[in-house]
Amino acid sequence: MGHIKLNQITKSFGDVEVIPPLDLTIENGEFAVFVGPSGCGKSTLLRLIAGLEDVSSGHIEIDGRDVTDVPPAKRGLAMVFQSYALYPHMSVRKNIAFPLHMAGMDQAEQQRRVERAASVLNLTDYLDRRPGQLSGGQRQRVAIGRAIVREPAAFLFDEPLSNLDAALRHGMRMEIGELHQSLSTTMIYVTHDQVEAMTMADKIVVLRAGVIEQVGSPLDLYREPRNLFVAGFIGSPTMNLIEGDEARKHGAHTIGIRPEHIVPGDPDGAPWSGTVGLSEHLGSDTFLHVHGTGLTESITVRADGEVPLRHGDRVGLTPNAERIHRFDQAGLRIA
Amino acid sequence: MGHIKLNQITKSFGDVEVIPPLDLTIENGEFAVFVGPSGCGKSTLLRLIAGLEDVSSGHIEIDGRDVTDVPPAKRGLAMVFQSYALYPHMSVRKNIAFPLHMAGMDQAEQQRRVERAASVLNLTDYLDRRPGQLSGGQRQRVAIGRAIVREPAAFLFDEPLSNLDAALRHGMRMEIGELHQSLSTTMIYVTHDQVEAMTMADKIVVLRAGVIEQVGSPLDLYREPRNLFVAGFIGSPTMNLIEGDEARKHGAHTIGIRPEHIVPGDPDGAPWSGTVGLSEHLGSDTFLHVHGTGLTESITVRADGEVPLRHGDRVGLTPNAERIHRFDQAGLRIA
Amino acid sequence: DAHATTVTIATVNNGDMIRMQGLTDDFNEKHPDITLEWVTLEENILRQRVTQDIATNGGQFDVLTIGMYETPIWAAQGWLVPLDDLGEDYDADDIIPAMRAGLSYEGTLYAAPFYGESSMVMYRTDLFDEAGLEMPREPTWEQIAEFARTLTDKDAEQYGICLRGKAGWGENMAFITTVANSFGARWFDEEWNAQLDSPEWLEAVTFYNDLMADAGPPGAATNGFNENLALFQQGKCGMWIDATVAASFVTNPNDSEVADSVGFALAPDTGRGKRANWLWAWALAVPSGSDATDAAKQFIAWATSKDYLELVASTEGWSNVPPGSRTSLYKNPEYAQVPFAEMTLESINLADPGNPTVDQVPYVGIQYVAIPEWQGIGTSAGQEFSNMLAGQQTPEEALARAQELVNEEMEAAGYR
Amino acid sequence: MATKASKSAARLMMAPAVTLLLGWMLVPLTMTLYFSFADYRPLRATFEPWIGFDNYVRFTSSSSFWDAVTTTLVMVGSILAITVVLGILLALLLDKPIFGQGIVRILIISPFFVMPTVSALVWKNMMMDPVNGVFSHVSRFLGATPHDFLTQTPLFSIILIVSWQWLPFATLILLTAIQSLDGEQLEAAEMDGAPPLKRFWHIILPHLARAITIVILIQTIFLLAIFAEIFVTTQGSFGTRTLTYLVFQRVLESQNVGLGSAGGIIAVILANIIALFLMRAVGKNLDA
Amino acid sequence: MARAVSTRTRFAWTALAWTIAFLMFFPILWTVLTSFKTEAEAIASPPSVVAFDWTLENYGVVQERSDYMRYLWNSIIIAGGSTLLGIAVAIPAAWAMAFVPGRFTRDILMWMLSTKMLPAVGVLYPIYLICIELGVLDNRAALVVILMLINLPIIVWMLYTYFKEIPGEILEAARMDGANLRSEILYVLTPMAIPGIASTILLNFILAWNEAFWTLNLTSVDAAPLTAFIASYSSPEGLFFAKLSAASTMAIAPILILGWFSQKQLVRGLTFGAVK
Ligand SMILES: Nc1ncnc2c1ncn2[C@@H]1O[C@H](COP(=O)(O)OP(=O)(O)OP(=O)(O)O)[C@@H](O)[C@H]1O
Ligand SMILES: Nc1ncnc2c1ncn2[C@@H]1O[C@H](COP(=O)(O)OP(=O)(O)OP(=O)(O)O)[C@@H](O)[C@H]1O
Ligand SMILES: [Mg+2]
Ligand SMILES: [Mg+2]
Repeated sequence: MGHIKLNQITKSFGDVEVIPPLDLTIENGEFAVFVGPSGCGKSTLLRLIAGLEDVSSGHIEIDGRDVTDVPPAKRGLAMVFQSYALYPHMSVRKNIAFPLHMAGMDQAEQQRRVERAASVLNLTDYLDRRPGQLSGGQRQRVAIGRAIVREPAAFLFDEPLSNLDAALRHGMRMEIGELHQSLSTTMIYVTHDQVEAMTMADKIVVLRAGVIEQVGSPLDLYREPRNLFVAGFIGSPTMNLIEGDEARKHGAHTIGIRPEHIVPGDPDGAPWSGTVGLSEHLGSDTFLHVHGTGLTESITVRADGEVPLRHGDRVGLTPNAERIHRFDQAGLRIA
Repeated sequence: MGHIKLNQITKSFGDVEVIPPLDLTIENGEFAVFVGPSGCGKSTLLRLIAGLEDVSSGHIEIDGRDVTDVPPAKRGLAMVFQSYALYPHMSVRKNIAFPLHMAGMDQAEQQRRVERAASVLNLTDYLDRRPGQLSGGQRQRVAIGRAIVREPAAFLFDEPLSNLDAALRHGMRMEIGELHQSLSTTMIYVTHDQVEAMTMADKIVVLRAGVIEQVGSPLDLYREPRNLFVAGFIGSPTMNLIEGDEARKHGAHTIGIRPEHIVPGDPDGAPWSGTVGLSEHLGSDTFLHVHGTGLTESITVRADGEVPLRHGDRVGLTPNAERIHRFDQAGLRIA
Repeated sequence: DAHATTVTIATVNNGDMIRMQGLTDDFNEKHPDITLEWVTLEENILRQRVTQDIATNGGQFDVLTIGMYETPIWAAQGWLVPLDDLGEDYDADDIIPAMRAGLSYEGTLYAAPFYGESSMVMYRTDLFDEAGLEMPREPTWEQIAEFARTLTDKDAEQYGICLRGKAGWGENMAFITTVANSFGARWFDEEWNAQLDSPEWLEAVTFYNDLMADAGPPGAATNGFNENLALFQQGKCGMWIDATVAASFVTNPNDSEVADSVGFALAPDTGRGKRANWLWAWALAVPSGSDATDAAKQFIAWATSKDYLELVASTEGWSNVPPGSRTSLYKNPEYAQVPFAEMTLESINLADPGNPTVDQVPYVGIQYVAIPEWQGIGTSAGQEFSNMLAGQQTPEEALARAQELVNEEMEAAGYR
Repeated sequence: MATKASKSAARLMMAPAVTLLLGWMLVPLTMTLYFSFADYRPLRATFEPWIGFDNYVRFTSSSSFWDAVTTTLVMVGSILAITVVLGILLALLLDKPIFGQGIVRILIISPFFVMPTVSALVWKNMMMDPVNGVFSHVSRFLGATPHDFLTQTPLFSIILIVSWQWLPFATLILLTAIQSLDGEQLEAAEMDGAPPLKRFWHIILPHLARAITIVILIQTIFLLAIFAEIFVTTQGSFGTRTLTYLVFQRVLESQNVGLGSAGGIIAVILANIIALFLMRAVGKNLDA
Repeated sequence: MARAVSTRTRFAWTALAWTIAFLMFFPILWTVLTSFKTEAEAIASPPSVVAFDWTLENYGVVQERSDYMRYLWNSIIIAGGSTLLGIAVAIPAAWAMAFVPGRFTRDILMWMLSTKMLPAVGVLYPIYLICIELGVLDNRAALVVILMLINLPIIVWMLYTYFKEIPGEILEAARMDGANLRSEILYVLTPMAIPGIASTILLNFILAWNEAFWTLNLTSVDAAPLTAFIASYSSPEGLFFAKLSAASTMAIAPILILGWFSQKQLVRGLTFGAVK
């Protein structure tokens, strides 16, 4: 259960068309991630699926049923909000039980389900606390708990980790991943965090201004971005983009090469060379910002943590030719 | 100017001793970073130096002068707060001029200094805006501007970037680094972000529960953590720590090996082997969580982005023997 | 001295006082060195303010507007300045004797009457003619009740009689006490025992209550003098028994819709020897805490003089002259033409504060008892009767509770 | 912040406010306390400094005392109930999309600006007057006999007047509270299958708890002191005599300062008992 | 809930809201209308709503009887003075409570609020005697002080809740920037809290303006504000509805207009930080 199909849906706020006609299918059990710059319509799309906004035109099907006019509660979906939207005056137990209570389920069964959800989410010890007494990660889990007790056809997440700090984010990311594996329920996940998108998704949907730029698996997007936008958006640090003569040499208007696909070395005999500007030593890696290559203002290169280069050193750069991406005038990938 | 010396200082809140007696010297012109887990006393230490809190005992010297009882305004230090603490009702110009105004400097000189600071920080176009009309990064710069106009003996930063998003954080990190190079004033910087600590510091001070665990350059800490705590704290993902037989083989109670120092490969002939649990594909790298090695629950390995291993595959692991860290029973490094 | 002296006058917001305020130019002309400041307040607020101030010797006011009730009590405390020296041409002997007696303490005048009043019946001649009724000069309560019931037509908002019902010692208690007097009831026997449990009281109060229920306007329990005046002026009341001063208002065509059809009769009785009319004066007095005693006296002399009466007559007409204070006014042939002049004087002369009711009493005062506790007693009891009129309790209950309240108060005051 | 210097500065900064209020409380209260044990009746020129607890005994044993306490509680309680309940409903209404919301808000808040004396006068004369009041015009228009508010339903009438004055206050505070509710919470509840009524009951109402306590606390402070409304309309008759009004009658009408002062002290004690409960509640809600 | 609301529902809510708003406002509206009628029209039954001869006569009569401007001026001085004085005393206290909280801060705050429970009638006698002693009966300055004391708890409380919302870091920043306590409060805290201070001022101005017990009992001439003005209009004799309406309108108009214009500010002030 949990096959979601969007059919030529559009959404306008007043005169502004936020989503132009859009088709998308999310398969049963899939983990789909929506990414894109701020304001591109990720949340709007999610809310359309949830039923929290009405579509302006088009149809939404869930498991073959047209739910375009069905109210949110009846679509069988569960949503985890960015602010968690926990009920501050209810205990964790009550929060999790709330959807069951609303469905009129009997007390014993409610308790059973809450306990089970709590044990899955490691919340058993906190059931009698109020949300205000929990840490960010725990709140996040309560929000998820409230979603899973309903055994929904699909989960919708709107940037659920963006309020957490880096370490916690990492942990929660893994937890959600594991949850998906154990429940194998369809999940739709909105984020603007690359790492989240790359590590969690079965399928990434890249949006720009309401338009789908590319849909595919994380590695597809990494390896074969369909256009400049996707190329620049996926990967960290971002791909180096080079125009002009060097690009023309490769028969393209623009070429792109990721920092990790350039090897620094002796300036002599290397195809490109320049001087090291800032170098960031992380221990495990060093990011070199190389200036004066004549290609573009600065080329970022990922080098070994122990690389002996320092500010001002001359360095030669050898791109991995197989990993050069070529784009035409319109920014589309040249196959 | 900007030699700071803490002499057996302690700080208690009520009955709780947050900082036990502590000695620390920060040299003139140094970029010192305080890191440590949340609640370890980083901010408290900084505020003691600033004079925003009284020390419970001990002495603070700045440039040889005992400032223990000197009010904050007279210590000649400038501070940049986590929330920026800009004055929302004043224009950027007034914000930056405020310390000069308080010092009773004449208008013309104030203007001159503000203009100069603004041009250093690329704020010239925004001088007449209010903080509310600025982006996060710009606000950050105003806060720094307010600090630099005073030409203080030292700058104190309390997690100044933690409110910014990843991309902006990266940019501001570089800017502060450049600022330090151009002003070469002493800076003390509190963060709990590893990357910031590693890339910016001349000297990192690792704190735990108010106690200094290690002081040293970033690469010193990365290469030679003095104890298990520092080993686990520095580096991302964290070092794998292995106890038991394998450790004893190396003549230690615990050995540590970082994910980037383990090479995955054919299980046959490799010293260690296990099955791949979760694998996180970032494109540029893949983090493998290998289970069932018999060493510890899970070993994290950094592999190439293109590594063909998936969930459930058998994998052999070859640690780089030179990079194995050894610790004794008490958790201290064995040289 | 050369400086202008300021005289602060606390006064009540009724028509005569407000008229006086309008005529101060005359005073200013005669006394350029005296500035008058007016503090005009609603009666209840005035009383509270003035009492508070004089009891604490606050000295906020130089001239107080007080009544016949307060004057002897305050004078006894030495709080008032004697007014026996208001000048040669003041002619204190011209003051109507009943008034003068009521405003004196131990023979000395302590407050000069601005106007005086008794109470009488005012009735609508047109309605009486229409209904074929005739009002005698000296009606009995029985007749009044019969007229009232006849004239009542509630659907047409026509009410036979309007009487005071609003709680307050100067409101409903003033009226009810006069009814009680005419039924032969008294507040206290000679040992200061409250007499509200007497059959006379029950008879009087029951009579009043039934009459108002049958022939009174709605909301009678909150109607005081002013409310009834408005009702009468609008033509909603067939009869109204109240202060004689009202006569000039109800016959004033500017304010009254029934000005040309008002008749007057003496307050009713039951044949037991006392008529239900009271005696009251609004008078001006100088508190002993005043720092402008002389100027204050000059003002009082002006405001209560014969000249002032002429002044009003010349600007507003004779019917608007403050009545009831001077004998000479009633001797004035021009004033005699005012329709209610004679009836007013006669009512005043009928009143005898020393012998308010049929039996002997230890107190002075017709519609009040001139002891300091009266304000408290009167108001508390007034509330009981007001509640009764509002239908919240029976006359028996109201009297029983009033009796209890009064005894409590008297005991505390050390009378028994 | 917590340096020695700032702590001593803080003490200095609080000093004026604390000293002034302490003086304002202590001096009159001490005098009132002193009077309450005295037989002090200025009109009789009586001043006997110590008569023990006589005044207290007399004040509390008089039948009017308990009536007054009951009246006070009924009046304050009803006004609170009315303003809070209607305030919530009105706030919910104003939270809806409405044309001309600004004007609606201005109209609704207006009664709050009207001084109590004027509002009592206006209601008594312009609205409730059984002959000339608007209500009587309306009931005559409808063919009914005019209701005489102030005598037939005196307590209700005063409650109505005061509620009219305070409803805007409650409404506005509650409206701000409603608007501060995180929209995502309501959406979450909607996703969880809660229909509008249940959303109100389970989400909105608990969210309002804090605002409601504030409304109750502030209003209670002012409602316990209601005076002008009673003075102008019923003068305390027909069972509308509150404790405050009773004290007024004792002190000012009867000029029995001793007895009135005893009443005043009793009123202070009762008010503080009520306040204590409220402050507890608010204190808790302010921390949460 | 950004789902489109149908225009019909919107009209329904609008109609309901306007009806209620009209009913709430009606007594005031009716009073204002009546003030322009003649006394006879004021009691006409059935009453005419607008189709009467509009007249200013009542205002003339009221003005002739009492010098409105003097009362108005006193109201402004007393309400304004007490509010400003209160603010001046309250700001330092609220600063201390909000930024240097001690163990007893909450108790002090609650105690302050509890002084408002002192029934005024109970302490009238002592206050009156004190005023006589000090010779400040009918004195504007005395009333300013007394009303200030009455409203001080509310002012402190409101400012405290506003100040608490200001991050302490900003004050610390000022301190680091070399500001002493005075500059810190003058240049940083006060300007930042201006919206809060403004609404506190407004609310307390209204409360002081409408305070009717002390202003009536402690004044006679020099210091009498509008509350005393209106006290001479309740139930005078004769027909008085129109004149009463005119006087009432004059008494409430200034504050009503002020309230309307500052409504937004005030609403914030009314919330006492009760809601975030
Ligand atoms: N209720 C609304 N009324 C008008 N415009 C809206 C509304 N909600 C969203 N928009 C607009 O629609 C566009 C898409 O908004 P949306 O919230 O879906 O973006 P997003 O991709 O989720 O961005 P972010 O990453 O910042 O959350 C934005 O331009 C936004 O301004
Ligand atoms: N004013 C205070 N009163 C009591 N305890 C305090 C106070 N300020 C800090 N502490 C305690 O002192 C310890 C150190 O706090 P501090 O703020 O210095 O930590 P930190 O290292 O800055 O943490 P974070 O990374 O979360 O900012 C914490 O346990 C904290 O609870
Ligand atoms: Mg979004
Ligand atoms: Mg910190």
